[in-house]
Amino acid sequence: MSEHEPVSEEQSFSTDAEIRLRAELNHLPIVRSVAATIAIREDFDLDTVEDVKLAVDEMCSTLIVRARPGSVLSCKFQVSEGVIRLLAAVDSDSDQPIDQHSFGWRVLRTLTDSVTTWLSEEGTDARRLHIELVKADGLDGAG
Amino acid sequence: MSEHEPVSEEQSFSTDAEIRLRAELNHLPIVRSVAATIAIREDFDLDTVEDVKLAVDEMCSTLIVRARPGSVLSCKFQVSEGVIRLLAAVDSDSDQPIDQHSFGWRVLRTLTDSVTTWLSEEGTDARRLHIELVKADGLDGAG
Amino acid sequence: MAEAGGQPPQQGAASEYAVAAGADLAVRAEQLGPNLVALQVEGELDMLTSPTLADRVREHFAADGGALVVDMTRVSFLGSAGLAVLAEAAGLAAAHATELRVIATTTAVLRPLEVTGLDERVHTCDSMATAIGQLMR
Amino acid sequence: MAEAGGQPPQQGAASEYAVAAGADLAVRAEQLGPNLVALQVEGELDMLTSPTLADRVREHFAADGGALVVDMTRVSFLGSAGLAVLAEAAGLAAAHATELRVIATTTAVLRPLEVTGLDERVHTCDSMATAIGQLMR
Ligand SMILES: Nc1ncnc2c1ncn2[C@@H]1O[C@H](COP(=O)(O)OP(=O)(O)O)[C@@H](O)[C@H]1O
Ligand SMILES: Nc1ncnc2c1ncn2[C@@H]1O[C@H](COP(=O)(O)OP(=O)(O)O)[C@@H](O)[C@H]1O
Repeated sequence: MSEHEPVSEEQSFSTDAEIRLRAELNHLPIVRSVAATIAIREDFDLDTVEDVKLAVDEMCSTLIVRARPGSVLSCKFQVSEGVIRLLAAVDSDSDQPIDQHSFGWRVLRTLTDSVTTWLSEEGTDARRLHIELVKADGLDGAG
Repeated sequence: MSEHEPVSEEQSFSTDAEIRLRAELNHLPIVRSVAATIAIREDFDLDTVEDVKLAVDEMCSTLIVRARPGSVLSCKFQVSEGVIRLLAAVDSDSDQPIDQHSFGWRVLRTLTDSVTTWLSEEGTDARRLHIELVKADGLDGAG
Repeated sequence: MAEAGGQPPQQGAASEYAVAAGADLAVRAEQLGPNLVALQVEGELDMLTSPTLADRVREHFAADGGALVVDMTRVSFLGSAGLAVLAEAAGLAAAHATELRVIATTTAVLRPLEVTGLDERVHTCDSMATAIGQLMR
Repeated sequence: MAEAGGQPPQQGAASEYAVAAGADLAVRAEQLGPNLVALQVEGELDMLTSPTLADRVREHFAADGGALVVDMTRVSFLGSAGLAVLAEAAGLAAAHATELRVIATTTAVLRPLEVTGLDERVHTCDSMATAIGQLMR
């Protein structure tokens, strides 16, 4: 199963902010600071702000280590009424989906209200690996 | 003079990170936090980190108030060896360049090593307003 | 984005008469004496939020409120729009033959004042005690 | 990006034997007693930086260094890679029949420990004094 059904198509994701960076782990602090700023501006409580930072870090780390070298990580934020939706993607050389039994993925599921991953084919041997997650204020998700 | 010569063509700007957001003033804290994170990661001194935040805020404020309603602000960061280059742009309905005698622009010049603005025509009645600036660690610019 | 903001106002010895809060800026006025008011500013002063402070400053001088202390200790960002408010406040204080003090203790506030040279036009202090001491003399 | 990092090591009463610093993480070891070492961790523990701490933890137990205190007071981010290091440290301490304490005082550290339930497998303390008190008994 190299394809999963996305919760929402990328097209239907109405983006409030997008950050694009070379898919390298040393860029993680930048994505975390964007996520924290957005969560603070939404008046999320302190624990939830930390959860959003943790979730975006986990999501982007997971993608960066699977990214085609030199490719760009995109991370989009959509915010409304106490709910943050995040959609991130990288180009990938592999057709393996993400292992959903790893510790990292379990943490991601615990932190969020929903999390989904899928691979999309973008022409011959071009693939894009996606993660989408939803986090509402003051909820521990499945945790 | 509705056209200025850009310091570097947008094409030759090698982007390390880009943030894209709807051109609204309430997004300024997000751009400031990206800029601060990048400057801190470069080990810029405290005063220079503050200067970078001030400069990116001024640059983006200047563009947002001149943006076509609903358009997207792009702010690109390029970092190397103690120098941050920033290139930001919005779609604009006006063919008026930015007033370089305003207090805000004088502050921007004081904070940076160089700052340039120009308008580009992108087909019939589509215009893009750009600001590019350069800031090195530990320099007060012209100030 | 968010509507609410700021801390709940602290109950101090001085009388409080107003709280203005945006998502990112809260301004609280305290009457310190018959002709002495402090504005406690908390948050970020950028192009979006600075008009809130500008309104409070203009109200104060329009009502002939006397000397004004603007406490910037808990301001985490001060952009050119915020600097312009302080410059205007200095001008209004002079026009009303009274005094302005700005309490500035952090890089986030001191640096922009220094870079623009505004620290030469606006009288800064490093504590409320110093400011009050100077204004009650 | 940046090369240097961390604060210059502070000179404390305890002997220092190593400083490891990345752009975003500094780990400093202090010998607190014959069979008691503290690792002072400062910075962010994410997928890039956590291997630095993992190396120091493994070195400690490989050398039969005794009980270990990991002081996370100045850690500003703790992601799953950092949590995995703490889980591994707990396992290594048990395997060497010795003790592990993790000093956790901030939301940035307490929250991830709580959310993952790792606080049930890793013994946390709210101060170095408490940790030392327990380990020197
Ligand atoms: N519940 C847990 N809490 C904290 N750490 C854990 C937990 N489960 C596993 N780990 C740690 O995470 C690391 C990886 O665990 P594992 O479940 O194999 O995930 P992965 O497949 O991502 O490597 C191991 O070092 C393990 O000690
Ligand atoms: N050197 C300065 N330092 C601080 N504030 C200033 C300075 N010069 C002007 N201002 C303030 O900035 C505001 C706008 O000044 P101005 O030079 O007319 O710029 P603009 O064209 O951007 O409005 C005014 O309120 C003025 O008081």
